[in-house]
Amino acid sequence: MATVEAVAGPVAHAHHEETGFIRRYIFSTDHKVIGIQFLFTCLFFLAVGGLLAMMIRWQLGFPGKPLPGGSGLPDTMAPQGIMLPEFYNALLTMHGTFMVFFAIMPLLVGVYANFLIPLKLGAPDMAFPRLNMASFWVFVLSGIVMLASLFVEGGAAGAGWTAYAPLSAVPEYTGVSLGQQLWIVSIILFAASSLLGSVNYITTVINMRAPGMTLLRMPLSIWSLFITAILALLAVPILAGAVIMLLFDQTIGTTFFLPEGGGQPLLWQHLFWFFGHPEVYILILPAMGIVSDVLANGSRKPIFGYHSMVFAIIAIAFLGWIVWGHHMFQSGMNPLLGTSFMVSTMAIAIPSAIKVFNWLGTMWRGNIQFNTPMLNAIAFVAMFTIGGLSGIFMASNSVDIFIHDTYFIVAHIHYVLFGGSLFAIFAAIYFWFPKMFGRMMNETWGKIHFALTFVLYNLVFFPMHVLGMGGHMRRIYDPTQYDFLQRFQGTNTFISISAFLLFTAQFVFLINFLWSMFKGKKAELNPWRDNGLEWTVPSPAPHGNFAVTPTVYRGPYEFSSPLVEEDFLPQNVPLDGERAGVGAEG
Amino acid sequence: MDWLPTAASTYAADLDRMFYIILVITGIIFVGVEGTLLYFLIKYRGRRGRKAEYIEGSTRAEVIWTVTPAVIVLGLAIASQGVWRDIKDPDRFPADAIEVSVQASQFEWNVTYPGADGVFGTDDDFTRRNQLHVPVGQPVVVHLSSEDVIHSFFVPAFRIKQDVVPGMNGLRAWFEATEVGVFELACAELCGLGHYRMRARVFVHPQDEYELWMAEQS
Amino acid sequence: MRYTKRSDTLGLLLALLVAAGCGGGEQRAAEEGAVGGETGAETMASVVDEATAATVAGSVMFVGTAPEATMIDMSEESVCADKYDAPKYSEEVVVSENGTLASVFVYVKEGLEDMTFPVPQEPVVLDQAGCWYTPRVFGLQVGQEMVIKNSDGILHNINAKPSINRGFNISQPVVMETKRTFRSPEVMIPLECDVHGWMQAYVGVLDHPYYSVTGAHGSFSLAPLPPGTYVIEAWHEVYGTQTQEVTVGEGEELEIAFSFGEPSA
Amino acid sequence: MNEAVVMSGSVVMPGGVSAEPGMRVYNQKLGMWVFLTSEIMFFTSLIGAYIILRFGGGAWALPAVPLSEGGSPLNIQLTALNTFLLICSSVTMVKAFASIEHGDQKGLRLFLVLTVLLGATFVGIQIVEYTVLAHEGFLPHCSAELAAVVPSCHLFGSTFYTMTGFHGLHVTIGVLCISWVTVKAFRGGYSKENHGGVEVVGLYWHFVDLVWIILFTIVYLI
Amino acid sequence: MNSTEGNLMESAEKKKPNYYFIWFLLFVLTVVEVGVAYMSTLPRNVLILVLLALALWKATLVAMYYMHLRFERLRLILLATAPLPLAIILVVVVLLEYAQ
Repeated sequence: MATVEAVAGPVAHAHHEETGFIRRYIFSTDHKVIGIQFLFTCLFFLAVGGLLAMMIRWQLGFPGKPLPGGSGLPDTMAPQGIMLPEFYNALLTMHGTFMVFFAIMPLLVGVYANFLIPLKLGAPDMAFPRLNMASFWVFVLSGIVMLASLFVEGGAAGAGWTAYAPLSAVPEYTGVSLGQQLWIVSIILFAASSLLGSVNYITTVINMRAPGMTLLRMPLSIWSLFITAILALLAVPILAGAVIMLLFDQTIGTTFFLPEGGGQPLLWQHLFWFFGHPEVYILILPAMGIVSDVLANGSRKPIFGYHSMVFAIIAIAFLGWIVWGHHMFQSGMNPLLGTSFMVSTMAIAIPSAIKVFNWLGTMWRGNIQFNTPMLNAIAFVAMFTIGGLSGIFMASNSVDIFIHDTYFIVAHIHYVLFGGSLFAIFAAIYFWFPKMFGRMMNETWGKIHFALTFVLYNLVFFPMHVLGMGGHMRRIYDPTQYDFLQRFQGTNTFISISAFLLFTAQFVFLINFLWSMFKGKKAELNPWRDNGLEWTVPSPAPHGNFAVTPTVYRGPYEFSSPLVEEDFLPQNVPLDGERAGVGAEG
Repeated sequence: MDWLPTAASTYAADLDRMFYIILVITGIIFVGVEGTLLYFLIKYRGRRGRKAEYIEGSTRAEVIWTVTPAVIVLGLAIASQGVWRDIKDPDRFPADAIEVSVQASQFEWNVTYPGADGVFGTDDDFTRRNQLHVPVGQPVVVHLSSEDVIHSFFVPAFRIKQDVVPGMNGLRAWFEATEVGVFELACAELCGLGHYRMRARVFVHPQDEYELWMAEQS
Repeated sequence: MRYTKRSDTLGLLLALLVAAGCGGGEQRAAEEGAVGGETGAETMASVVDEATAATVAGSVMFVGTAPEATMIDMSEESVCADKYDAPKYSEEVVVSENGTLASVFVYVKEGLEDMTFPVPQEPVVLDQAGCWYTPRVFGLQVGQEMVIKNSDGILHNINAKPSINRGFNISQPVVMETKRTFRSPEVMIPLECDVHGWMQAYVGVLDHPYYSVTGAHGSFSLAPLPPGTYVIEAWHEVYGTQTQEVTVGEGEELEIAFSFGEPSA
Repeated sequence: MNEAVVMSGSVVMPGGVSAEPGMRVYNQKLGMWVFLTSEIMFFTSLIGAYIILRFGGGAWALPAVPLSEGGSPLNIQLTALNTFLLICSSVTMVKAFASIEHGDQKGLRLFLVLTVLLGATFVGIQIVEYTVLAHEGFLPHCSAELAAVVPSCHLFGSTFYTMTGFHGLHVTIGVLCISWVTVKAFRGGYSKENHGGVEVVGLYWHFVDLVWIILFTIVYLI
Repeated sequence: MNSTEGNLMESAEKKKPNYYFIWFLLFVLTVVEVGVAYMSTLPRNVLILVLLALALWKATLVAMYYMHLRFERLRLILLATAPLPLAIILVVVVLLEYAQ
């Protein structure tokens, strides 16, 4: 311990200049402040997305019953509180959009890429702090536009978050015109924000690493965020281009996706999923990285097979570009292509398996600490396994014929994005909260929140597999319309009730979060006894991060190293005979 | 297990078998992984003063758990491929099939029958709305077309699903019913506010009854 | 289609401004359904002197043999099928025994340009019962409320496809009512239910009250008309339109006749 | 951070330590390259859509065939001139960079001004081109008369205006940026040691030129 | 530090190409392109190939000399060209799809 203190040294605010509240907390260029701004914004959008989901679940659990408090909604949404099908479509569209673009993705990339990259690499800030700030404010703007689209005449976009043309391209087909256009505008703004972010992250990781921080000494969280940034950098512009064409089809009469003008509806799907599948990995890779860090720390053991973990991240990222067709098996695409896409898709199971087994390997013979971050990280491994395995059903093109567009898919994506990404996000929030706010989150309430979430979450989403196996189509407003789905109404109601409870349980987190910000136990320098550079600066980390640029001597996972008697060995602590750059490769 | 709906077409059984094969394999892996996880959590739970073993990895182990999944998924891919081609490969469509044409539009399925002469475009064609009548034990090829947006032709009992894309000619799907009865045809691709009501009934008749029905239509 | 698209692009820009100060959209959504109230209503309504008012009345004859109605198969929708004890037949062409044609929309097309009329307060009710629109053909004044009722309790959607007015496509999943108005005169606006392909209605929107739909006896009457010269048009969903120019003096009661029919083979 | 260091490429951290060697170019330049890769993907979506719609679809209006016979309505001569202008602007841009590399301020200013002028002219000519085409009825949604003679006219219009339009937008932005750099140059903002701005904006400008080279060939000539 | 400084400067000091020559080359190629485009005697697919080849040649010239890729380190070149395979994958696969 002593050594660590010595290195950290006294808190010297090298770059700290006295600035006004606005420059400091609103239009700040400090990557940490921006990260925290992202955190609050995204948690808000997460809540919005959750609320929309609750309304969806109400309709499915109790079809045709007036929504509690729904009478407050305008007649264009829910007259006398009874949801209209077009409003239901808007709900599912907006739920997907908010969760994917405004909650999960920015929660991982916006928050943790911003907060962690400079801190973990020993940089004073991002390469382009002003661009970084711009990225956040453009994101806020796009979020506002998306929110506004819920209230405009004709209602919000109702063509699903995948906005399949021609449904999304011709106002006459949905009765929605302005809502869909605002959706597109918002996505374009989002793309701009994401682009600014990615350029920043990539440049910073390549150019701003502290001496000794070789690529193969970077924590897996940074590796995954780096790869993710590359994916976003190259995938999101494809979406931008696609939605621009969609916007033109809507407004100035182009016919990219409209058969009556010679266009190709499938072209939209190709473009969308060529972006969409890398996007899926944008949503899960950072979670994997974060979980790797937390698991190693919680097991007090080096990550099992660091190099193959890095390789797996890169492999998944690359394979992500050549599998988009598996979203289109039933789309009328050439069946022979279906085959090749199945093979490449199946291939992704391999690096994914490597990661899961390596996580197990990390815990093997460890000294596992059951703190809240660790619990959430373990849940990630457990849930991601389910999500990954259920993915194999869809990868098999023949089985997909039946389960495509059923609740089996819904279950799968939620096991990956909620059971996967969201648990990782919780882990991250609990883990880095002290570095963000200088206080610990309350462990007891954290564990209560975890237990409730974990149980209820499974009660909500596991039964969806069964619905899917029964052929229950997704995105339908009222399953009771079909005889063959009658038997599932009980299940649907059960899912809905569990969902309401799950939603309620999140207030535990909310309260814990807010309470701990002001009243939480003061955090010391390195509460989790971790090796990362971020733990060598005070909590909360000061402006400019490091008083003295640290020198890195080893990888980030030197837990329980035989060389020292503590069970951790920070990256910046030199041992006898170690000079910068010649430490043992991590 | 009656998790899957009734299987009433020739290839439904193959598809279900494929499903259950994957279910068993993934089930085993699931139990294995989660079991190990639990075991580790208990066995290696943190204790004061104890230090974890310093292990950075094991190439042998990693090779093993790289190759095993690879082999499994490769096997699955090959197995799945056969069923896929039987159902979707246009070259493998049954030759002597009854042909009907289905025009999808918001929010209805219009089924056109070629009539007595079995040729489309002649004046003995007739169209029935949201009713697909087919004989049992005879392959049927459905020509799919859409007037407006993308719909999806989904008959759960037959395990057939095929998107219907506007402007895309020559979209076809085939099935051979093995059970007499009435089944449901659903739209599986979000197609607008009436999507959830875009359903039709598939009447599978015994041969004679089917001929009778055809006769009284024209 | 072009029209809607242009207006949308403008709307888009507008909404972007709105978006900046969020929530502004709420009112826009709330106004929905109450729009059009302003058109014509406020301006001074011209007075028609009952004493001197004239009447144009008459009937619409049908010549030739009426095409036979096709039976509608509602078996898929038991809720509706059960409402009929006899099978339901299509009603495009309904010829009464006295040889007149029903569901013809007769209205004053020209001659009232320089007059304005108050917007009736009582709404016109369009009922959907037994998967059928009643009335199938009807008139409505600009700004006058149209109450769309769903008496079946199963999903109906009302897809209005005007060429001048703003179209709408709304749904009614349960027993409920929705109100709509139109902003500008248009004859005729087709209304369809996409869930039940056979459901079809037509509404004629005018900025004056001089319209009439022929019933079972094929007769119509436009009154009280101020004396003057008018172009009267008769519209039928199958046989199209016919016009006649008429001049009516003070208190005159003019009888005119239209006749539609199958082109004599 | 101070520009001299910027040019040297190795990023200097607080306390004068130089960072772990990365791409060995200064942040702004690396950032621009990263940004350009994203731009490549953006144009891929637009140009890709064009290629797919054209070569995956039906007949297409060919150049060097009179419009009346269903040929391409595009004016190749005019655009060839425009292409030439853009190429010239590229060489002036790179000369501007070369001059300041040797500390030649006058050369820098001269060539920057030339670049701005050439770029602006390109945009101007493109506007003229658009107006003429629109007058002929060649729009994102072709006029009925034109659609009758020109095969898949609507698709042609859609793709043409989207691709060239967004390229034009990029040129316009480029012109603005270069004007800003020019102003800075006249204020003596650049020197032999420190001219990152010129190089970075140059990279963007050459990229825009490069995209046009591709567009000109596949949209106008093929 | 100095060593890095050295390599970095050296890239700048590398003898630069004759920009005017490149410009002339681009100009000539453009003229040739337009000429070829008007030669309707050539079979279409050959014509297309020739034009594409010329366009790529021009593009490469710009990238290599005006954008100085030729004088950059390999890693920067890799970074700059990384998206190209993806672009090709997208277009080729989808075209295959329509070639069914």
